[in-house]
Amino acid sequence: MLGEGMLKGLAETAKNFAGSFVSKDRLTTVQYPEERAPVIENTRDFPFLVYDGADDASDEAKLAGLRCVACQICEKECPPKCIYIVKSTDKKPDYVGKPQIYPARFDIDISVCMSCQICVEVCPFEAIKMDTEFELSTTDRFGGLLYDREQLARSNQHYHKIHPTEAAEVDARLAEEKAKSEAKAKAAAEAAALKAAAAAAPKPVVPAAIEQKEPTA
Amino acid sequence: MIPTVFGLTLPFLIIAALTIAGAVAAALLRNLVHCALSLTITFAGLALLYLNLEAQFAGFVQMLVYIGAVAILVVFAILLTRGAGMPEYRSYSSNWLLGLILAAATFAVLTWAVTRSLPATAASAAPAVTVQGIGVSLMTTYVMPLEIVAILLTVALIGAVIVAMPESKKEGQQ
Amino acid sequence: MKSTEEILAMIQAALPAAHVELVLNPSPSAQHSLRVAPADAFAVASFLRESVELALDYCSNVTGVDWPDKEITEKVKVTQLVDGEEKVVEETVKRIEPGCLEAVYHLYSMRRAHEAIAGPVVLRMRTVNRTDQVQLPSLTFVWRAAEFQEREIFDLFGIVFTGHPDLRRILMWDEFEDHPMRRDYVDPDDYEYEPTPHDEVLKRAEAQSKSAGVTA
Amino acid sequence: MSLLSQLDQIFVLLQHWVAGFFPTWLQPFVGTVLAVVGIVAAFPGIFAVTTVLERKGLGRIQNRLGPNRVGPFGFFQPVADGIKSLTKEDIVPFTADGLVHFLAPVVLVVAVFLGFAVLPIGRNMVLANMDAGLLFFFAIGASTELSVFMAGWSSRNKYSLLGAMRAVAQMISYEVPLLLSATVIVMMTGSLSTVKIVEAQGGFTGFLPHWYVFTPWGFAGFVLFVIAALAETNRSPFDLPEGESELVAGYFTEYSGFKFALFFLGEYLGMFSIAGFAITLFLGGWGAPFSFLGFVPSWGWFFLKLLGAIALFIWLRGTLPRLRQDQLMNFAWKFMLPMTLLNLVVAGAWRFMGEGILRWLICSAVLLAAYVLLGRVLMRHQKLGPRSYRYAE
Amino acid sequence: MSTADMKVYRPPVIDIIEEGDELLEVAMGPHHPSTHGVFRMDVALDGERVIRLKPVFGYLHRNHEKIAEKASYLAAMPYTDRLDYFCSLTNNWAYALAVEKLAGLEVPERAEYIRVITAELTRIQNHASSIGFLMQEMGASGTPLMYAFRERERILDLFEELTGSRMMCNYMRFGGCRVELPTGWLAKAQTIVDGLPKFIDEIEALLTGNEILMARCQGMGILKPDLAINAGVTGPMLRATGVNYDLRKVDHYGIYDRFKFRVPLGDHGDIFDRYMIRVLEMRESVTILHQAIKDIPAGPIMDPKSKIRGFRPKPGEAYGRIEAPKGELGFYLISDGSGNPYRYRVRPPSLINLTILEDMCLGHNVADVVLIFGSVDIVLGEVDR
Amino acid sequence: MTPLAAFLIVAALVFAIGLAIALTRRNAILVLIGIELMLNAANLNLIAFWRFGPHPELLTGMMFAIFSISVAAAEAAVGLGLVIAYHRHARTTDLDTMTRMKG
Repeated sequence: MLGEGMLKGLAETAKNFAGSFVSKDRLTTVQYPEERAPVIENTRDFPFLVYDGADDASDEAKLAGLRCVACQICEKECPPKCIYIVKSTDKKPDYVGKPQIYPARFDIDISVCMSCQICVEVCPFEAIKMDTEFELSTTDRFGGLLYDREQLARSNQHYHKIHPTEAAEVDARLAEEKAKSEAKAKAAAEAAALKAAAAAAPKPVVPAAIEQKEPTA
Repeated sequence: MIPTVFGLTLPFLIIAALTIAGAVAAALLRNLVHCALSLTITFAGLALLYLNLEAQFAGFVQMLVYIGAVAILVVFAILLTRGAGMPEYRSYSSNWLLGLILAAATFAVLTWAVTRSLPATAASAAPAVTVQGIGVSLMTTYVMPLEIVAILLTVALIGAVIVAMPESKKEGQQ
Repeated sequence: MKSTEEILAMIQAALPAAHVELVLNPSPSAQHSLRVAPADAFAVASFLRESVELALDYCSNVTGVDWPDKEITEKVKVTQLVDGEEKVVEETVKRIEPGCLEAVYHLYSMRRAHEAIAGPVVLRMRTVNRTDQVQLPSLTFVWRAAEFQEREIFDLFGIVFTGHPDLRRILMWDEFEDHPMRRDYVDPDDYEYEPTPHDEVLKRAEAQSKSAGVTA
Repeated sequence: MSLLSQLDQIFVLLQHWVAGFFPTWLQPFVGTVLAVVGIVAAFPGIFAVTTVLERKGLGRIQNRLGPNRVGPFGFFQPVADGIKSLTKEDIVPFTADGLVHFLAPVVLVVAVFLGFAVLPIGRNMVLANMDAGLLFFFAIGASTELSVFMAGWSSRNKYSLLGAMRAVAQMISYEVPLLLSATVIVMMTGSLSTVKIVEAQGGFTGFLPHWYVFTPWGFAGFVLFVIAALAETNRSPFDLPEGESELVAGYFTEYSGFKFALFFLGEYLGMFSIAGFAITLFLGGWGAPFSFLGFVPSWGWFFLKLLGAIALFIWLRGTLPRLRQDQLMNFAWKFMLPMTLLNLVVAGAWRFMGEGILRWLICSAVLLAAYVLLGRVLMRHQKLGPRSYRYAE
Repeated sequence: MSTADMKVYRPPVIDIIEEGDELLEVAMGPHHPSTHGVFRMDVALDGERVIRLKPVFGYLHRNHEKIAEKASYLAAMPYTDRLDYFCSLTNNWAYALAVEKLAGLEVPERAEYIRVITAELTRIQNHASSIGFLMQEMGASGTPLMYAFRERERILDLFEELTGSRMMCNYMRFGGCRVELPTGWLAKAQTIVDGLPKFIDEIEALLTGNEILMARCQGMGILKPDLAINAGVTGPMLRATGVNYDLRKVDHYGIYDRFKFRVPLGDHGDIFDRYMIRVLEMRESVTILHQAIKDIPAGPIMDPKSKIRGFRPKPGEAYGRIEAPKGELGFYLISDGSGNPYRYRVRPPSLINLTILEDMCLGHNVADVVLIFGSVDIVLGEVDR
Repeated sequence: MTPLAAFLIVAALVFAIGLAIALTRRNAILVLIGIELMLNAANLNLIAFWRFGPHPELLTGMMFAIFSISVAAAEAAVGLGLVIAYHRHARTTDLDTMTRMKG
């Protein structure tokens, strides 16, 4: 009570002072541009759109491979309403080959986005995922952080790179779905064929869709 | 070595001018804090004059007591009485003219006396005044005044505290 | 802990003149509430707080709810003179059920907290209508906890609590005019500029600087 | 003259050598100017280094790295800071008292620099070997209060004014124990001259020096002096006048740019000068700590000790929270003042008790008992103490 | 029952200041360094003594309640992170709890354990940083704060690994949690929890015995239990006054009944008690964490009845509350059967704990006001919503 | 070397200004300031006479000045205390309105 409390405190700070030279564990600061904190797999920052295809695909290929079908659920659920989607008027086949609407326009205003991951959760098509890229500063306050389809598109490989466990699960699920839908299509085709055979063979129409389908990455 | 004007050394002239200027400013300025601050200039000038007169100890004491204590006390008093910053509504007393005349007359008389009575004596060689010497004489020749001053200071301290103490007890009794 | 019905019975026994009714809550939470007539609210609230058995000394949450005017479309059979003869005609009538503002108080007991699992006792009061100066009695003197929350309701819903010691806007600035939590609130066109007290401050500063010295 | 003693006197010789180029009647003047230039160059230099060291030291205490971007290990940080503060806009509040607002930092820096005049930095290295040197230092120190008041009052800011009032009250209160704790040394040395005080501590018993801090009254005086010095320089835990959590920045809230830098400089220089005096009075000034280390130049010892004192100040700053105004005053008047007065008595007794272990024991016991008693009474009076807590299952 | 004899806890009435009284009116804030954000206190001082203090809020007001009423139930969840941005996980829990009451959802056992673990970690990091901020207010140049943040950093790393974000976790869902624990997470959490007592010892060695801290904190800003109850003060502030009211013990929400822990109570209700209660609560949280990490069962983490998309509870209302680190955090929801809450109300502990700020500060120094305010432990995101 | 008369004239001037302040200003604190100035002028005279007197080694004048400084400090403290005490009652430091002696 007569200063020994203060002396104890001084001893504690002295210990920390010396300790900061000895143990690296004490210094929690990271010297940012040179050093970086280890990447944690679950980290989320801003959303991107997954496309199936090569990493360095052309813009057209990227857009063609987008899994998004412009269902606008994420747009509706997005808490800060930073997603803007325009549906296409035509359809193109998705990865299982079903003809789907695609987004004619898909903008995310990253400056408004609050990284909540709700778009990812509500997306039934595994088309939007969270990136880990955080160095996004630009000099343009309004336009610079408004990302369009091309800027948002990242390959499935990229997704595998940043969230390996999750991506593997997603791929497995998609493969299963695809297998299911293929089986279904096959069954349908067979049924149609049977039907056609029964109806004295008019040409089958349905399998055309299957032929058109693109290989998944 | 040191340049002189009218037979007065330049440092003396500068210091004297500073001292007088500070005093005049204290008399003329309307803002009380400005008055107090210019007063410190006067005090500092006087301390320097003491040093000029080779009274080192007295000069430092002047600095310590007047700049360090009295000036601060004055400033505090001004702040506590809400005088700070408020230009006085009428800063001069109703019979200011009389006061001024009196002061001028005093100055005239004093100057007349000084110029008339004093022969132009030159100072003798500077005496070796050590602090030890001052201490010794304080404890020998001047021990009685020292004690009286000590008592006076103590009484003044207690008196000032009592005078300035808020009268909380009295209010409590009421 | 007593059920809401029992509490109602207790209130009616103690304050027979008070108008209190039970409002049932159909959701699984089954937190039923008591609607009190504003005139009796203070007496009922004081009773709830002071009653030894209930000891509802802690007002956890105070909030407002806006129930806007509801337009109800009904089909009513009306006898009408059609072509000189009386007929029963079905007619759609639009009736406007007047809306109201409601203040909701969630009460708990701290003194008797550990005796049983206590659901909240919910006390509600309704205003007559939802025009601008609707009034409810303030319960701040029963529960200090209501002080800021009633101010907030005043600010966001526009209920004037009579008897509140310091009823000012709390979240919006003093010059703001509307009540943003009302359901018919419309965002102002230009919310970049709103008058602030700062103009006045500037004016005062200017006036001050004109006089030669300024008070510290 | 041996090389070592030449090294010891290198600055003095340098001064004589440069002054030798001038006519004889100008030499004393030139010598003084050179010494002043030396002080005016050296201490701001130390100030610059200290700011980095302080930030780095605090950083290490707080498990951070501290500044490390500008230059090697961040040691050019003060250069960057200096450029920044020089190029910053100099804001004078609209309603401020312009002249006083401008003069305040200038007065502070000038007054603080004057204090170095009587500080013996090394053997034969003192600007003015005045007979009343210590008195001069305290007289000059008293005038810094005025600049603080000027700054706070002229800003026309309530925080500034509160900070200035606090600062002045605090400085006046702690001047008393500061003076009284230094008086012990004057009593023992019989001189107010700083040079004589250092020389009086020059001897060695065995290899231990005769520093005053190694006596009971000297140690108590040193501790009291350091506490009062912390308060006088507004350092933590007595940094109330500029306590940023209460008064934003206290009396220099409304200062920016160069004037702010001047205040900053003035504060640190004040710290150096007062630390320098603590060293001079209690730690043997420029004397070596052990007899066998006498070969190191005297100024080297002085600066080493100064560095140590600064490190102590930084350490305290990194650890202790701040006192409150009334507690600060209570501490000054109810603890510091009685202790310093008692210390005076003890020192007097020491003088007349003759040699021997007995005086050590008695003096230490008296001081310790008074400390414990006073501390206990004060703590009990304020109902302070450790507490126990109950739990509900 | 007559109301005449009822004890009334009146807010302090502004005295009519006499002409010529030397009052110094200071606006502390909104950009004062010690107001924890943009908060203002209009203080009238007599010398340095406070004779009036009016808190002013709303600088951070964004009408969270209105936003949530316009969004779906799920979309309100990330906004709750931003209420008290130090404790997003407990905010999530309180909201999820209210919705679960409203919709009658059951939470699987494993999810309950995860909730307890994250909530107690949140409590520790909140209390540690609040002590750090308090010391910062006291002028300890940031050392305790930095130690607290060093530890907080480790806990935030855990949160990031689990939820993907350090502060805006958005982790709990109605009827469970969003994602399963990553592999190895529990082991990592265990090592961090094992290190926590050492950290608390360090903080205590640095602070508890410090005479300056005692002088500053003991007997300052005393709050009486009666007033505290009446003013709805909750959390460590209430328990420092000696009222035994911890919702974990009172409401038995979640699975807190299964853990053995004690509720520390203070006797004086001053700043020092608030500080010590926080320290002791951290120690209790560590014991809860040890038990929870040991006992956590395997199983699902979501109620199968709950839906992510198109969640529409039946009409009705519910009030759910939990013991958040700062006090009782409640959510009051009214559903009209649509996908958005009809009424969504947050009962912010920070705001209501400020009700008695003036009562505590009157007669004290400016310096004490800063401390008393710091000891309340508020976050402006929650006060202003 | 500066002659004695110069010091004495400076002292006389300071004294006169102090007197003028004391007599013409209305504020009680300023009047105290004026009195301080007069005291200082006297001190200057004392020291000047000591320095130019026949026996400077006897320290008489300087001692007188030092005592005078200490007494002046006491005077200032008490005087300002009185002013503050009066101000607390009457809320004024204006000498023209200071007419009551009772609190």
